[in-house]
Amino acid sequence: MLRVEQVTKRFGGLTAVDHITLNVGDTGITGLIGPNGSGKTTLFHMITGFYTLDRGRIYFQDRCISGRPPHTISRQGMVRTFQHTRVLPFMTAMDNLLSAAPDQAGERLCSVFFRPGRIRREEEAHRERAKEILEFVHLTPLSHQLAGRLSFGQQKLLEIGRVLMARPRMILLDEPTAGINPTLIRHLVNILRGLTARGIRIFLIEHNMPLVAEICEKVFVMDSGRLIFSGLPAEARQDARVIEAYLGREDRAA
Amino acid sequence: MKKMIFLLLGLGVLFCWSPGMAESDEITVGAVTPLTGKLAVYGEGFQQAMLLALDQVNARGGIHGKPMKIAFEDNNSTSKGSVSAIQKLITIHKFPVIFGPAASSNFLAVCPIAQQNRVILIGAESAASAITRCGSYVFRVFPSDRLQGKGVAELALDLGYKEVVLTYVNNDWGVGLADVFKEVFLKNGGRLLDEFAHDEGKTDYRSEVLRIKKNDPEAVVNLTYIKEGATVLKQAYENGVDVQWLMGSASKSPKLVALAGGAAEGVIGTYPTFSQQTPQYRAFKAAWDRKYPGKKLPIFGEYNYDMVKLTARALKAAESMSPEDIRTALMEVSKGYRGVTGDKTFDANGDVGAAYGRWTVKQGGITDYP
Amino acid sequence: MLLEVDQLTAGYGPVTVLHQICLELWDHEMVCIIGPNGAGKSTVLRAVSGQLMPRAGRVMLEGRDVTRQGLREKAAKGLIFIPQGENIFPNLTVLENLEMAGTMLQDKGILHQAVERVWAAFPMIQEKEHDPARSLSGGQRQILALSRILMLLPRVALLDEPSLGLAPLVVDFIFEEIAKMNQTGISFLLVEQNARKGLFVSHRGYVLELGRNRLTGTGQDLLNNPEVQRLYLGG
Amino acid sequence: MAYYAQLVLNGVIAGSIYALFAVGLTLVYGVFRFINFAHGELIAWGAYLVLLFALPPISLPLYLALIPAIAGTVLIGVAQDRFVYRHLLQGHRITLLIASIGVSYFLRNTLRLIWGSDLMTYGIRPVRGIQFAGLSITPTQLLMAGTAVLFLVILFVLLTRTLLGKSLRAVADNMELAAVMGVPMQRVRVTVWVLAALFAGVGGFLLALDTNLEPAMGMTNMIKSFAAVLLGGAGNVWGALLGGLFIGMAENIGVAFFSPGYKDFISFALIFLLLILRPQGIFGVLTGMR
Amino acid sequence: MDYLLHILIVALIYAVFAMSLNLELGYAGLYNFGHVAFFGIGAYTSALLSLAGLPVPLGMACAMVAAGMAGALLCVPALRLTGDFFGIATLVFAEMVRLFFLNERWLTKGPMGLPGIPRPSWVGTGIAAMPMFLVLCLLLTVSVFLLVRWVAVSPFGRALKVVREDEYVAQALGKNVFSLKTRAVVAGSVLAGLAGSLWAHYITYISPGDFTLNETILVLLCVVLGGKGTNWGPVLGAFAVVFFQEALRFLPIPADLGRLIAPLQGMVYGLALILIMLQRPEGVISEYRRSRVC
Repeated sequence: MLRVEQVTKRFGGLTAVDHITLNVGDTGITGLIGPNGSGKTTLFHMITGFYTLDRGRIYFQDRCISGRPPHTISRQGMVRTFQHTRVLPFMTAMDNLLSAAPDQAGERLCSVFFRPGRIRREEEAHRERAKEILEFVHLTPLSHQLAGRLSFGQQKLLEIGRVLMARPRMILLDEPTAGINPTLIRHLVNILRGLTARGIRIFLIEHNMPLVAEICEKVFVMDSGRLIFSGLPAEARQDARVIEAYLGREDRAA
Repeated sequence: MKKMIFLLLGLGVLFCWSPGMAESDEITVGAVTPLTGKLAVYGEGFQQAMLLALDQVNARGGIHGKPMKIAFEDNNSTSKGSVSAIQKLITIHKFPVIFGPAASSNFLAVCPIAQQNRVILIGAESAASAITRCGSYVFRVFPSDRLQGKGVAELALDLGYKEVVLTYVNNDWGVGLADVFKEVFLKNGGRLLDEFAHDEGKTDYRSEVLRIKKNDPEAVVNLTYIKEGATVLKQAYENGVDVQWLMGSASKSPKLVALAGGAAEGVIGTYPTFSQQTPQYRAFKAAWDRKYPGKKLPIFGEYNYDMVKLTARALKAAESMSPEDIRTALMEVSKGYRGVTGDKTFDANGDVGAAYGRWTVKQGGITDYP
Repeated sequence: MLLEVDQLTAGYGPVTVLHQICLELWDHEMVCIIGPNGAGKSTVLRAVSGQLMPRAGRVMLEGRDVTRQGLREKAAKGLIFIPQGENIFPNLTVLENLEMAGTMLQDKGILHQAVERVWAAFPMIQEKEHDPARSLSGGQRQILALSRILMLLPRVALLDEPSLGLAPLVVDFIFEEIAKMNQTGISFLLVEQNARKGLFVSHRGYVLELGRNRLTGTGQDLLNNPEVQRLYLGG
Repeated sequence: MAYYAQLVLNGVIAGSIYALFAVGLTLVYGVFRFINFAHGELIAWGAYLVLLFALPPISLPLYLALIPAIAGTVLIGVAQDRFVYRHLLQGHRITLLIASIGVSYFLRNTLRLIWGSDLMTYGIRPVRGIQFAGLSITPTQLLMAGTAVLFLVILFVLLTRTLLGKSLRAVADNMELAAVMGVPMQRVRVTVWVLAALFAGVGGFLLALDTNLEPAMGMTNMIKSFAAVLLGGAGNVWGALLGGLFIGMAENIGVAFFSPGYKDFISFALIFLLLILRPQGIFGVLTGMR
Repeated sequence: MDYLLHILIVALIYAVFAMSLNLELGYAGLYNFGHVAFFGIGAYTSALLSLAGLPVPLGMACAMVAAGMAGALLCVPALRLTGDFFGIATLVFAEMVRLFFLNERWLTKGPMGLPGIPRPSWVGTGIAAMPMFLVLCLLLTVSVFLLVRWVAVSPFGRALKVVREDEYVAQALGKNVFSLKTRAVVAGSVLAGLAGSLWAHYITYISPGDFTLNETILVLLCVVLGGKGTNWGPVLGAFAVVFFQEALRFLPIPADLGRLIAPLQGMVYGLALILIMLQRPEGVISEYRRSRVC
């Protein structure tokens, strides 16, 4: 579904992402792991169009998306979250969701004035969907609360709900479990599983290794901007290069 | 929110409580005067001259025994402020006569309002020729630009300057005057080496001065205000531009010399003149010195003085305090009226004629040019 | 005991990152904090150094409570913090960077001596004395950042990920230098992602997981502990 | 030819004053990351305070009046920070900008309240310019250029030779790290305001000495200095110097080709173009301060 | 009574002006400090066209179109800037527009200004026109108010808020940020053009001096005082500011102290801006008040 080919990004003298080639989406949940500063988030930024590429191409559903602005990539069905939760704090949870509905006629100023009926119907439908999603992420009682007043974990859920609202084919999650408690993590895992059951592909950056091992069918491991491993999570644990990337080199340390 | 409501209420109370309403035992006229903003420099002088005339009117028994008063309303030197001010004077106080604001742009903004409300508007220092067409309720005791522009052109030609550089302040007064000057000057065989406007209120005119210097003229016609004029003169002097400066009436002020110092020496200008030998002028000067000892005569002070005196005369002569009657009386009493600034007979458009005199700066003082 | 961290709780905004962390650091000791990403390692150093005010718990330096003291006060008492990543001033020259590092030294003479110490230890950055620090290589930048320890000669240095973004050979060099400084009597509390490396040079180690103490022990013990590997890689 | 040379010379001198103002703007921007709209009012206050101390009842000679006047300007600069900006630094930069517009409006009108809107002057007699190779320059202009150079040199020495100056650059470079290293932040921020106000005050005095005083004198000059700041790259002191010179020359030479009514238009258009062509360059803060 | 009508008309025109700025500043988070430029463009377009003999309503429509086009023109370069730099660029743009009015005498008569701008024929002329003009202003203000509110609660308004709150999120959610902002600025400019043309036809005389930075500050004050991002805020702010200005006329101030009023007024405005920023950056009416209750 998502193909990344020979992608490179440099910041000054530092090569943050170095000739990465990977293929995501033939399985439900794919993980991207690696130590701090290995270029995972940079890669995400490039896939979603927030960073330009120095080299390489990216294909999504066999269409080249590299060089496209973020909003067109998002409209093609690849929606992301951010490393630090970014809900819209001064809008209600409901509005947070509604604003994510894709391709709204009401966002064109002309239709606001000239096709009010259609917009009302459309809004109605979005509202219904938003209610379902709120139910799905267990936020229904908070739908009219300002998003900024939700707890950290609730904001995470809201963010995932917002991504869902956009009717994605693939979602990119940047550290979805960072900073939330174990109960909520279980809840989140269930939600993610539910999504894959609906056929939505998930590509996530995650540091919680047991979790990655549990839910990911495939992982990519990055270190210093390079792809050092791709395969099953269980294999990754055995892989010398991965261990080295995480723990340091055996020969020097022993 | 509560605070806001209180604030609004407070404002409302202030608003409804309007002091100085015209009471029957005194006769009040309104005045829109630039007490703030960029023309405030002149506004205070206008006000003092008007108050001087008022004192004299009241000392002689006012209007049929009732004292005359002037209600000053500030216009912040803007047209917007002028409109607000005159609206207040007309509709709250219902004054039949209003002295209009200085600067033609402000005057032009208010004159349709006065005309439509049938309230008499009198200007003491607005020169734009467009004012002539303002309407039957609009008068001015100051001569139109047409006369002054012609005057400067004649001055230049009389002094033998056929080729000059023309510069003028980039506002209504400067542009209007410059247009008339150009018309007359060119028609009579003059030639402009260069012509450009300079911005109002700047402090650095060096590049403009250099532009003058480049053309190396014998004379420069500089139609501008005091501040701008003084700065241009000073910076021209510093840059070694030695030309004959020809200026208009708006620069004729001791303040020009104070600001420009020696650089103002030798400037020749025109101004709508009136003899300073007349008894009217001497009386005015003496009265001024008594009331404001040590203060120099303000620019256009005489016109403001005349305006008030003439108005008082008309109020006395009017059959009633309705604007129509006052208007008739005004036309009547102005016939052959000789004020400090000469003959103030209104023509059909409410304009007055004028003789133009010439002034010059000599040894740090402003005197008549022989 | 030189430094004792007792039941430290800290976080940012609504998020609590550290939950009742306890640490000890003895004289001349080098202690390494390891743990997977998001374990709160850097936050420990921020909270101990005074950059981040802890919500609860105590920080004791040489038996005195310094929990509520700021960076400057703690630095004056001999506890300094070297943050990770952008830890030099790129537009200042190398020398000026050192002067800033020694900004707490009141006396010009002492400052001069301190700079001399750095030059003696790291001649390679002396060569670039008057170049802007942005022209240094990654390893040189890290050395420049570490020079602060040499200048101030503190009792305790808190060091956050000195190996971040460096090539393996350079990492070895940096750790050698840290070990040398340790031998002169400076105690180190080190946060390291490169667990083997960190534990190898350290006397003892603490393993954090999700903001809580998980394991502790000597470097060797932890290195051989399968639990550590599990923490990092799951399974 | 001499005409254009003279325009360039005048431009250079006007530009050196713009540079003085631009340095202050750039310092504040470099450390606090906001555009202090009220910088112009420091310029005007500097000039007017000299007048206050030079006129009766105090009647100090100009050069002596300068001392308390500059002290007063510095006080205003520090007070701006103390009473307004400090409380807003945590918030949005726009809040700061609006607040600084408010401060600017407040200070300018206070000036009007005290001295009126009228043009004022120190009453220096006009002197013939010194003629040199067909160029003319007045002693005041010489003094302006000289003072500007002197102050910029002093700034250079301060920023590169003193610990305080280096701390200032360090804070501009990386505020968090500077705090970790124990750089006295309070002293640095006060220093920034003192320097900004000092340069604005001295520049304002020179400007008034050369021309006249009026309440809006700071406003127009501040906008032009901002053009200089952008031209040189925000935060770059030497860039600000070059930018100031360029703006000064551009608007002076422009008069030869355009109507003088468009004099300000030239620098405004330049700002507009620069903002649009180099929006990235704006963030090159304090680079090349050496 | 006409005086009260006058104040009401001015306040209504300012309310339209403030609402147009609020569309950009409150909803889209664009700090346009040069909004007076569009007010001026509207005023001049309408005045010039109706002086040339075009019916007034047609002139007003053209004014809105012209202001909108100018807004679009400004967007192309300026929207690449963020936050305060956008503010400075717009501020500079407004000054450039004013200098254009001042210097292009063939078109605008420069500093002479344009006198005798006609009022709509059905409104009538002279003193009788005032109540009718008030009705016109009231009608337009109410329509603009409803229009802005309609837009604000529409998905378009919601999308603008997303852009204001977090541009990155907006992009990640498939919003074309540039296009949304452009539409906000164009819509704001069109309404500012309407306010400007109303102004021109009301005052019947305009000159470049009417469109300075002071006007921008005044309308900015209206918006932030009333409460940005709210429907009623700008209207309330406009009325408060206009009434405050006029109320000053009634203070019994001795004639020789008269020159102190304008600076004092300016000081109050400046201080108001500072205090609002310090104490209540969201203005008198808070956008979030209602949600805070629940």
